[in-house]
Amino acid sequence: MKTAVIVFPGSNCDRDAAVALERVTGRPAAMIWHGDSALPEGLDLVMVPGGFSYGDYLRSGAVSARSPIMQDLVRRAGEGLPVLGVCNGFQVLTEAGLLDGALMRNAGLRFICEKAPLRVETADTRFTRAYGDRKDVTIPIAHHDGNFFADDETLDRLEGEGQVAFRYAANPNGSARDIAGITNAAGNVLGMMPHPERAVDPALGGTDGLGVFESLLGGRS
Amino acid sequence: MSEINPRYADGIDEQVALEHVTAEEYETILTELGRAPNRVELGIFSVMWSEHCSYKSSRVHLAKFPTTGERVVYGPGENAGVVDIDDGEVAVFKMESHNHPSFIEPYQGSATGVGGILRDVFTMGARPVALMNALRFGSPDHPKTRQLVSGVAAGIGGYGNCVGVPTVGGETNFHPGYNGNILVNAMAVGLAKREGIFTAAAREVGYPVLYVGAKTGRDGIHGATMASAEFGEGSEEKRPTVQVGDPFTEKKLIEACLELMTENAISSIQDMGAAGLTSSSVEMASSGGLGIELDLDHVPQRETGMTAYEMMLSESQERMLIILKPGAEPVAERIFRKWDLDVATIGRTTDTSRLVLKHKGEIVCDLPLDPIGEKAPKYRRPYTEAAKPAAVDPKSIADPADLGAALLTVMSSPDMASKRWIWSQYDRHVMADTVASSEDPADAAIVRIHGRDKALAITTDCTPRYCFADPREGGRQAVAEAWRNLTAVGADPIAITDCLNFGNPERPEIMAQFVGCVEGMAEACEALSFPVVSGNVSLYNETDGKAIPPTPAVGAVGLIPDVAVRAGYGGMAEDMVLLVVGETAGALGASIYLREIEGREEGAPPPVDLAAEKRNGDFVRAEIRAGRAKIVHDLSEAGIAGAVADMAMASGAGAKLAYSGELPLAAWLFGEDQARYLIAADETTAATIRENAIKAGVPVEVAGIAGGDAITVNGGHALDVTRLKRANEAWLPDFMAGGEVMAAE
Amino acid sequence: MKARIHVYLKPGVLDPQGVAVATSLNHLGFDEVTAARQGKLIELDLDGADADAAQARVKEMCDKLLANPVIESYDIELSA
Amino acid sequence: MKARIHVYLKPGVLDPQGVAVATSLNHLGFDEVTAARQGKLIELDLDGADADAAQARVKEMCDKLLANPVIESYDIELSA
Ligand SMILES: Nc1ncnc2c1ncn2[C@@H]1O[C@H](COP(=O)(O)OP(=O)(O)O)[C@@H](O)[C@H]1O
Ligand SMILES: [Mg+2]
Repeated sequence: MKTAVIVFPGSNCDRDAAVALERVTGRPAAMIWHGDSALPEGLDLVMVPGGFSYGDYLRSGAVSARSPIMQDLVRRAGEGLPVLGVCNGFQVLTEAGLLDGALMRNAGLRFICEKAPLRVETADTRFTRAYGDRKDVTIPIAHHDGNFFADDETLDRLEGEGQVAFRYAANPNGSARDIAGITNAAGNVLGMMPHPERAVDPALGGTDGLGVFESLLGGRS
Repeated sequence: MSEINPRYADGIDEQVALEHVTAEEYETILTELGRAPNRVELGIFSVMWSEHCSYKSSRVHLAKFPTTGERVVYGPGENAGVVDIDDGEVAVFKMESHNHPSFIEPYQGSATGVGGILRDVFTMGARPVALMNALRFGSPDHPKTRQLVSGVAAGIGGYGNCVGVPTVGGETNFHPGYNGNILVNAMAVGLAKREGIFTAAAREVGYPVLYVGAKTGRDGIHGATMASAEFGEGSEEKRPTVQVGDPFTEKKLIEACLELMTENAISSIQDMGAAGLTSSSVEMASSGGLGIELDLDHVPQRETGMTAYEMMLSESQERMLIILKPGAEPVAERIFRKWDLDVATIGRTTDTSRLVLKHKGEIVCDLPLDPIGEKAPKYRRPYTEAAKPAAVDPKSIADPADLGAALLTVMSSPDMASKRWIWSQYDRHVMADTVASSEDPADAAIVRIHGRDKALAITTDCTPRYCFADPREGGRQAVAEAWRNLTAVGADPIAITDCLNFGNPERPEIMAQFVGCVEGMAEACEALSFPVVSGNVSLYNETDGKAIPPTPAVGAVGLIPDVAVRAGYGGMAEDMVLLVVGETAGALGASIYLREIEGREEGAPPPVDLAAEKRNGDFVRAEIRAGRAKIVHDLSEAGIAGAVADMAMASGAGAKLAYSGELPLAAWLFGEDQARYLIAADETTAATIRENAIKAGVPVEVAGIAGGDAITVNGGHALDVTRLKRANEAWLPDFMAGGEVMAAE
Repeated sequence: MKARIHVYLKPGVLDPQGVAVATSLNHLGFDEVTAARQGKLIELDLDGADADAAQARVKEMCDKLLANPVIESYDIELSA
Repeated sequence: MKARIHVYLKPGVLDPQGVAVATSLNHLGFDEVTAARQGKLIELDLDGADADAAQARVKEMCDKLLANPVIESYDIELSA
């Protein structure tokens, strides 16, 4: 499986993402600079990593969403290329219009770094199928702007179409309807605030994030 | 009196001179120069001879620290200490204070403190991999405390999280002694290849001097200059003294510098910290025995009309000075442009041993470097040691009716309560190598070396109560506890950095605290083969003649050869035996128990027996390495009771403590005797550990058995673990919710 | 020319910062505060002197970058 | 009554957000933007109808909570 990680100035989970991808796929991920204009051909997954791209200035993800590589990413996502945005990556994908809603300041106004118990809301996506019957997983969160917002109509649609991939078991940040991660309508783009790439190594306390990557490989965890 | 005439030049008069340096120092300048300094030159002397840059009150005492050792690659004198961690790799670390700025503006002050200490580490070619922070706030009752806690935590998190370096641990105390002067000490740890280390000393003549990073503004220009006539035009508003940090620029600066470091382009490199362009250029040139010439017109500037004085004294953040190898300019420019950072060649090295500055075609400064650096003032300030307080006789302390209630009170007191409210704002896991951090039951943070099985153990420690009661003993204890913390997770302690926070050294009783602590630390470092490789001194932490408690914070680093073989204090389970390693004498002087339960802050601190410390620690480490001791906690504040409470809360299990010796129960439970550890192990393993201890001549005692839902003592005094945990977790959030606190940025 | 842009959260979008401001002010004894909202103030220095053209360009900047239409609205004031 | 408060960084204080906004607008082709500054916009709903009294109270709110006098300045607009 051929994967790539987009690197913005201020990305800081890019290496973590690459390590996780290599661990799961056995192949190093290509690191793609935000200023490039095109993604390589033949990719099976693009990951938009966490961090503070452009310092989160103005709005989290706003400036990165307008960088050159994103135009190609939007185009390729439209053609069905799987895209996984984690944390800041989720923010970038909403700002780029690939996913619905917006991520606002946490309701408690503070940065939160905690282990978050989650519910796998639908195992019927290409990012969650490896979880199978497993509903409860714990994946760490670390963000300041993870408070998912969309209007009621959009939320109803997301829920109705099975686009809510993960929910918080104990809402940490005020997200509408406890939403922690959503997919696009076509199901090839997932954005989530929790960091699955931080939960793939038993030595670091937990492997509940593996399912996201294994799902993409087509396996079961 | 000097013969030099005129005594003053460039519009400087006696008053302006005294705003910069002391009368005596001004005479020295006249003598050294043979003429009156101009304003730029006076400004340069003023910052270079400040306590902060020259260490004029502390230098003679810092020399007492042992600074060499088998693993020491670079000790004090570089931007950060460097120690060997095998396989051609080194760990690079240092701790620094940002006390005053954090009191004025807690968010930006603490944020820029983190930024500064990170630069000290990556300047040396190391990728920063961990941050720690040691915080001391005033009394929770003080009206400013809540806002300061909120701002400092948000600032540290705001900077570290954005830069993408995990903040893995630290410590937080509250005491009225810090009401007017909080302490914000930040430590950074980095990793590098041994042959990939960069230093600051200029080596060759005629090499280009490169300025990189953020533009220079009028940030934080020396307070002493505020009243000077140079700022004639312009309002108060034009002169912010607080620097604003830009972690995004810092992140880019880290990546760009580390990238350039792989290009064989850098001759030497230095961050611009306190006194910015002045101290970086002076230090680079003088440590290499060369001179340096800068053309300030080329300095990237954020504001218009900046004077030479302002540029040289600006403390704008996120800037570095690099001496390039000739011809390397294009590669440097390419890399810094790619990262959207300013880059400019602003001068070159010379063989004159002078600092020469040009601005708008004129020479605005021409100073010999020797007097600025080598000949900086060095004071042997007088000191008078206070009488040592008497030891507290454990038998004089009556047992309370309910020890369980006392334990609950102690564990939910401000110093002992969980600091989750603070550290949950820190990204502890970015970089994906954090094995143990604030949330984990371990006495030191553990950060795996990327791609390997080995790991660093990191801790910060200091017990200001002890230092106040007896500086020497307190200094020894701070080092001993740091060493014990590293040992308790199974690490080989390597070396320390420090941040020596004290009051006004011109007062003999304060100077005595400083000298006592330093000498005590030095003794402990010597005895434990635990050298000092870097550090920082922060003096004048006092308000209205009231000094802070002496606070020599110690930051320590150790090596765990195989991260799978380590210890923590979670996982205590039914029927495990609790062993106390080390001798319990019931030392309650200056203890948490005495303060929280008896309302007294008095008595001699626990004595530190360095030989016992070493023997007991080496024993425990060997038991961890042998795979027998897996659940280990060092005994420190609140003694056996505090450690059992921690283990119980981390494990969700109770413990039945039993004691039938001579000491009153409270002294046995809460005494803070040093050189001790608590180990929990199944019965068979515990028996082996016990036998081994006896064979090794290490005191060992069975303190009880794990089990149940409560902590009990001799069958009574039950304290439910769930209740304990709730109270321990609740104090800080409840305190913070008790008043209005705005989002800090 | 200068542009001053106010970026507001749309009605119906929960504003945690605004809520915190109101609560904190009430705590401090400012009981007359019944609600608060927090938005952004962006000031731009612009080359060129044609106000109409500038208005159109700044609107484009807002739509493309400065405001997120999912949650925010904005207004623009130009001055010489 | 309503109060609209603009909170600015004082001149000379580094404004990383403003710099990022200007750079990003330039990248997007808005070359006419020569500088940007970012501040806060706070809107308050207030009980009571006396504008002078309100002005004084809102000033007190700014000094006590809404602006950080070390790095920020502010202005206040009241409307009915
Ligand atoms: N308390 C101390 N113990 C050991 N070394 C110290 C101590 N204080 C300062 N040093 C050393 O003195 C040098 C100068 O320190 P400092 O001015 O704080 O560094 P920087 O210029 O990077 O801010 C450093 O090498 C530092 O490690
Ligand atoms: Mg330095």
